[in-house]
Amino acid sequence: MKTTRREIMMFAGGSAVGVLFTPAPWRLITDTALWSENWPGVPVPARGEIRAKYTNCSLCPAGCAVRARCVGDQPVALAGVSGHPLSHGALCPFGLAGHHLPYLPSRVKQGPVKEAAAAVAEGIAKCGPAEYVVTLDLRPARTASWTYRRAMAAVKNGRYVTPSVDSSVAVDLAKARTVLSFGVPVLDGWGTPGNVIAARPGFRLIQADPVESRTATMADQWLRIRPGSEDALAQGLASTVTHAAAAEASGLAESEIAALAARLEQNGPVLVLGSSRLESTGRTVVARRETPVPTEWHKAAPVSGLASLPDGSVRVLMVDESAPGEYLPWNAIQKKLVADNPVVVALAWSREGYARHAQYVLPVGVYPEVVGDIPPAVDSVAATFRLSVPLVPAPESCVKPEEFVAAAAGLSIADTLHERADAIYKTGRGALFTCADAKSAALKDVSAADFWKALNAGGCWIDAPDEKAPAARFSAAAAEARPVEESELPFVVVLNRELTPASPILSKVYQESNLRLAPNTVALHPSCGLEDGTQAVFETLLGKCPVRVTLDAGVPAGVVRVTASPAVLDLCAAGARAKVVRA
Amino acid sequence: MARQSMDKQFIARGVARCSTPKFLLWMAPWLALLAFGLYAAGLCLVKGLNQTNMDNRFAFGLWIFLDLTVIALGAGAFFTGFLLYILKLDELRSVINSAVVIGLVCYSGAVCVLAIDVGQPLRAWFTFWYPNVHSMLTEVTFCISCYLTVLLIEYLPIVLRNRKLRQVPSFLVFEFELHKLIPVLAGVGTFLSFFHQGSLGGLYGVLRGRPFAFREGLAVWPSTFFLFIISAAAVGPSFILLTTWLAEKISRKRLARPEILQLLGRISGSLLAVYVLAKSIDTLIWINRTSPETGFQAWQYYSWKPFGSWILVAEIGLCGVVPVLILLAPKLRRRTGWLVSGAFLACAGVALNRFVMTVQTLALPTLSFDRFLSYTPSWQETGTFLAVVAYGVLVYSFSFRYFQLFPQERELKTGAPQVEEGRELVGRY
Amino acid sequence: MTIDVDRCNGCGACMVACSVENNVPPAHEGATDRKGLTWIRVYKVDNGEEYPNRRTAFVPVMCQHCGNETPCVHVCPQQAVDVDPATGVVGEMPQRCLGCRYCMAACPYHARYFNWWDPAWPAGMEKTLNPDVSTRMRGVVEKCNLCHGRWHAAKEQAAAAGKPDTEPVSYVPACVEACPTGAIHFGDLNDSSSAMAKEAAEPESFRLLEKLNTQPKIYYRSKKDWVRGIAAAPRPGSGKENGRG
Amino acid sequence: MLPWNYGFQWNLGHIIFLGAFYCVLTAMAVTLIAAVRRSREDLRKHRVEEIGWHGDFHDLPARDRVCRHVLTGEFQSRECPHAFDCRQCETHAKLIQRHPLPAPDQPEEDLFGMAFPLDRFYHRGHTWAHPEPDGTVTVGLDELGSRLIGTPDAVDLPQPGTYVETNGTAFHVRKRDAHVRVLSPVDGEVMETGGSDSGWYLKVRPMAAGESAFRHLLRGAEIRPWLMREMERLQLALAAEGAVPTLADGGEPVADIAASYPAADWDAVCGEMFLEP
Repeated sequence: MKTTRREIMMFAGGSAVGVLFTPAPWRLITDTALWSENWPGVPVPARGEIRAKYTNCSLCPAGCAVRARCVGDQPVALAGVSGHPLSHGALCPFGLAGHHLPYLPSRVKQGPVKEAAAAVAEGIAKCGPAEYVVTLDLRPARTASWTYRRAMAAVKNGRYVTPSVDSSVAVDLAKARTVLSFGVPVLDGWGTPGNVIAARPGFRLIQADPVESRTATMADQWLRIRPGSEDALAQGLASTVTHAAAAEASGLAESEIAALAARLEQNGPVLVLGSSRLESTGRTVVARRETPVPTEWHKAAPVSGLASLPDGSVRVLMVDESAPGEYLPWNAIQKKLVADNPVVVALAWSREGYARHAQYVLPVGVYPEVVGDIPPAVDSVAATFRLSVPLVPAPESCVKPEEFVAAAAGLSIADTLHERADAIYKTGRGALFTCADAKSAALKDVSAADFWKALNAGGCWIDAPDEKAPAARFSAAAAEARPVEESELPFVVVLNRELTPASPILSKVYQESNLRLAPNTVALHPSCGLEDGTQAVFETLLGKCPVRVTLDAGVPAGVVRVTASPAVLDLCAAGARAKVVRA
Repeated sequence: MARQSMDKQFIARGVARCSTPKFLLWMAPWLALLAFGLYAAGLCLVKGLNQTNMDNRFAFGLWIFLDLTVIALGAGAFFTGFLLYILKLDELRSVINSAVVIGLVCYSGAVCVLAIDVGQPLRAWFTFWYPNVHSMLTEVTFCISCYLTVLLIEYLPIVLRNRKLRQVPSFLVFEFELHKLIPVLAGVGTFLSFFHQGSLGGLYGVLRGRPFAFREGLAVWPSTFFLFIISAAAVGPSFILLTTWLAEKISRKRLARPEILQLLGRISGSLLAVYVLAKSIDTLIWINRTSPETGFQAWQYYSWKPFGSWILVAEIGLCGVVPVLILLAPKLRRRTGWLVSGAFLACAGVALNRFVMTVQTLALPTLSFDRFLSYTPSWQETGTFLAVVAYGVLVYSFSFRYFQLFPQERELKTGAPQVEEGRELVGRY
Repeated sequence: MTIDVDRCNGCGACMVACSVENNVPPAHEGATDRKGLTWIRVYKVDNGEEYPNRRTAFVPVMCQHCGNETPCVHVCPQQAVDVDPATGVVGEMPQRCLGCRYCMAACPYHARYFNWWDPAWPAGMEKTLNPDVSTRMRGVVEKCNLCHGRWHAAKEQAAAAGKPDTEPVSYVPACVEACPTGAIHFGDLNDSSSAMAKEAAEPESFRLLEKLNTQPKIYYRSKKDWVRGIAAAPRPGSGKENGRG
Repeated sequence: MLPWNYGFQWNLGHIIFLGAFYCVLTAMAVTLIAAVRRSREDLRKHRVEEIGWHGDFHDLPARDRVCRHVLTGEFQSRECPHAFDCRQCETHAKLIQRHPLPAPDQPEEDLFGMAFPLDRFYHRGHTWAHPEPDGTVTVGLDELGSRLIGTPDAVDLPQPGTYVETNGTAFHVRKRDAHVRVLSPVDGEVMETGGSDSGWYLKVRPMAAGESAFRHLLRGAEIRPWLMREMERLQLALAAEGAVPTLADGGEPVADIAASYPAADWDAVCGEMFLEP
């Protein structure tokens, strides 16, 4: 039988209509919905048992207590531990996203461990009489720091160097009635944020700041001084120079300074905070007791500053960057290195620090991968001991800095943290705070084992208040700013402390809103002649780096506010002069 | 040669059309433009809307503005149909085909751009599946898609009337029967158009969060709903007038009687008059009541440069009152130059109105710490828009060449006015 | 919810915590403050004066959960936005969203954000996603839903504890939990005995663009007059931007 | 959208909105379906030719649609309401009752040197029908028609046995670029086919016999005014094609007009004269 075209068409049409009465097409419609509802490439969060873990944030010296919400063993969210005696449940934006750090694109993952060890060994071997083997520790007073000191004591010409020499001075915010801060970000990451916030109602904050920093915004009084005139103002207030001179230097009115001086007289105790000084009237700055250490550790190298080393004398340099701390500009370090191939080993998890300069970059674990203790913050009067407990395992390739240094020095170390915990326990002083139940118990009432267990569950030992702690004052040499011709470098640098590198999610405050000043970004007064968002080059006598320009009426003309990322700190210190030119 | 004669068989008898190569030459640049635009649009579809310069504050950009404008101009299709088939204004028969094609071009173009403008085009049908009947956009989506179908059906007879296709018996009879039923579709189309032109206005009138656009109104419809209907109906004929004039200029032929064009002008003018009046009243109410009630002083909208109050003057005065005067003055209307410029001003005015409604609304700050934003479309956006223009020109040129867009064209070929001729012949015997 | 502007020091903890809680991806390198995804965004606002009269404050702005003729709900063509009658929270269904962005045009608080890019996390970081919140795809609008995930979890707990479904559950959104200064409070406005209702009623409480009569459920509080002034319409423009958005 | 979809409620808004929507859909669907069904009906009833002619007739310029009684001056102006099929036209019936055509005085009209034998009936599409004694009807192109075509390049005649209908296509002729369908003057079955040389094209057995079968055709005294008018139209057509009209003075059209206007769009001219727009 032959089928005509007509028949075929009719069949096709008929079947088309017929199909409409089957579930198939409607099923397909809903399916297209499903496809478009789960767009390809969109990750699906892993499910699992939800539990809470506790640790202490080691990203900055504050060491806030952290409650981690974990799916299985993977932390998915961090929060403060409410009722904590030190951090009072607060956590800063960087701490809140700390669990992202292990996945940073800029992370160091592999490193020539054996070669580095060999090179160090060789360096130590041929280390001349006037040459030194140096360990640079950015976060002193840790147990690891003790290991370094012991190691450096063990090797010939060993030196232990830290950025800030004296870490035993603490400020007592609770006692202060007036706080005069010279550009210190009191309300913006200084000390222990939770503690500062808790103490805030108790004191009047006077912020002497060249720019409208977040602290200046929230201060009771903001003195917009000329950048670099902190010392002048301080001396003016201390009447070591005349008010007129101070006014002249700082750009404030003479009467203003007089009034301020008077106010400081009346509203004591006064706490004076400066990048290079801590002063006080009354006992708001005290010498803190050292967190106990095993007696056998006392055979350790002294803590010295970089200045104490003669130029061209460092044969071997090992830098521990695992715990972020104060960054020393590379040019300062470079001066100290010997001319003929020095050995520089950076133990770092990020490529952004000394890794840029070292010959050997060895990967180390990052918070919250590694265990380590956190020394007491500057605003903690009592000695403390708390551990940053690993929440996720560190990659196989990572080395433990203290073990590397100890091995290099031929020092055999056991579980140093546990040893120190025992040493603390022996003193029987102070109390133990446990996070899970947010309770404190006298150390006497807990067993050594429980103490150790509690510490490994994010617990915190706090020393008993030390009644006869002597009032102290701390003063370091102010960073000397070179005099430079205004014309060539028009801007004065004001540094903005941000924790770098930080989680990519910080783009919310850096990139997707200009709430904070992002790394590699400079803030200038709208009158600077550059447009918001232009790509520019930030240039000082020491070099240049690319930056993005953002305009901020809170920054006075003639000042450039720049975030203190290692790249920037290599170029300038606060008060240095710089210029910003369109790229 | 063979191809050309083949091509010739598709061209209506007795109308002169340029040679095939010349025609292709004319189409080529537009095809190129179309290709470029499609590439741009493809980028937006594949890589996503990050290709555009729109952002969270400027959620709508060039595309929405042009969609609104294009659809307003395309309103000629429904309105002419309405006048011809419902009000039996028979003179318009000589431009209806052209009007339908323009309508089709405008609407299909707009719909395509909308499909690119949404973030998830695959879900376009959600609007039909889970409609929120309170949303003006739902109304727009439903009406536009329906009306586009109507236009396609109306376009069918024009195609089937082609000389060659007509030789296929089934086409012939289908065209004949369908043409008899067109008035029904014209009715439906009118209904749909009235509504979606309105809801396009409603889109903005209901934005209580945007005091610059927010208007009070009747029942569920803000005043912009009605303003958009009137303005669309007003410029529709003007746009047909413009395109016809352009086609005449480009093809160097007389396509429709001058009386027809003048008639279009008159219709346009009188509706525009109504619109300008309504618009002025609405604006006054808005300045003095609606806006202050929401805490916004109307004058402050115009304190953000470059959107000074000149924009209001231009919209109502220059592009409103002036064309009304031109189009309603018989003397001026009879002069092609005036007629055309009047029509052009009218179109420009409505375009400006749509611009203000879309772009200025979004540019103005609402929160006290907002910034006043500016926005320049990316080349991908512009390209996509150009694609629509090119597409329009192509479809129109094609239809003009092969289909009878202007039935009068053949009679007008001999300069003599035909009917009178017939009369005097009669007289002779 | 009430936000004490005087306490906010603009640290941005709420923004970070919000993104972590709700699986909001980090910015694409092309993103700016106009193409970002910040369900809660802290604006720095000033009183427009120069030093020494210059005053600055930080104002966190998230979806204001309008209670009256919620602008976005009425415009959405496909019911992807709705108000939960029980909680009064304005919810968003990204899976339903077509990406027409009409709701963004409708929102006077710019609290709605569009996914201009495919969401992307650095390799491995997707392990840290919150299992209670599904991620969104490119081309849809999203916004604050007062941590619907947490609300849902609280609901389930309540159900497990055998509480009736009608009973309101108590939970805290991520931003409230994260705020180190405790500037953000969260509670039940309808329960007139609650601290929340009391705070909202105080004279120092205000709502943004109150005259629009959208009846937001987010109350701001400040003792400073100039701060309370930001609730009003913009200052007449001199063309230059006022405040850094 | 549908009662079982998300968010559907039986409230006024939904009912009005969706009601309107579904009405619109139905209206469109019904229109389309109706059109399709009716056209299938037409195809079945073989109304193609008729519809085609109707279409053509309506596309003709107004001046070409005038009633035959306008030609004879009985009306000032009147448009033929029956598409040149006077058999169903009462007006025509009345008119020819009132004053029948005068009997022709000579056997054939000679107009512009063209012979129009008066024993034939003429169709306005320039064909004639001649009833033969054997009851068949011969159909051919009239003088003007054949001169327009001259010697055709091709003639496409229907097969014997096929049916032709009044105002339907009788046959196709091609001359130069002109493709013309020639309208049939009568209904009937094709018996034989001739050609341009044989003087006639078709021999048809008519459906209906007698005078009424030819009522719609021109005859006798009508021919002259009609032809005068045709010449006018021819002039206009030629003028429209930019050819210089040479007949203004009533000069005779040559045997092959096409040949003398090589430049003219002959397709347009023939379309005009053979009533095919």
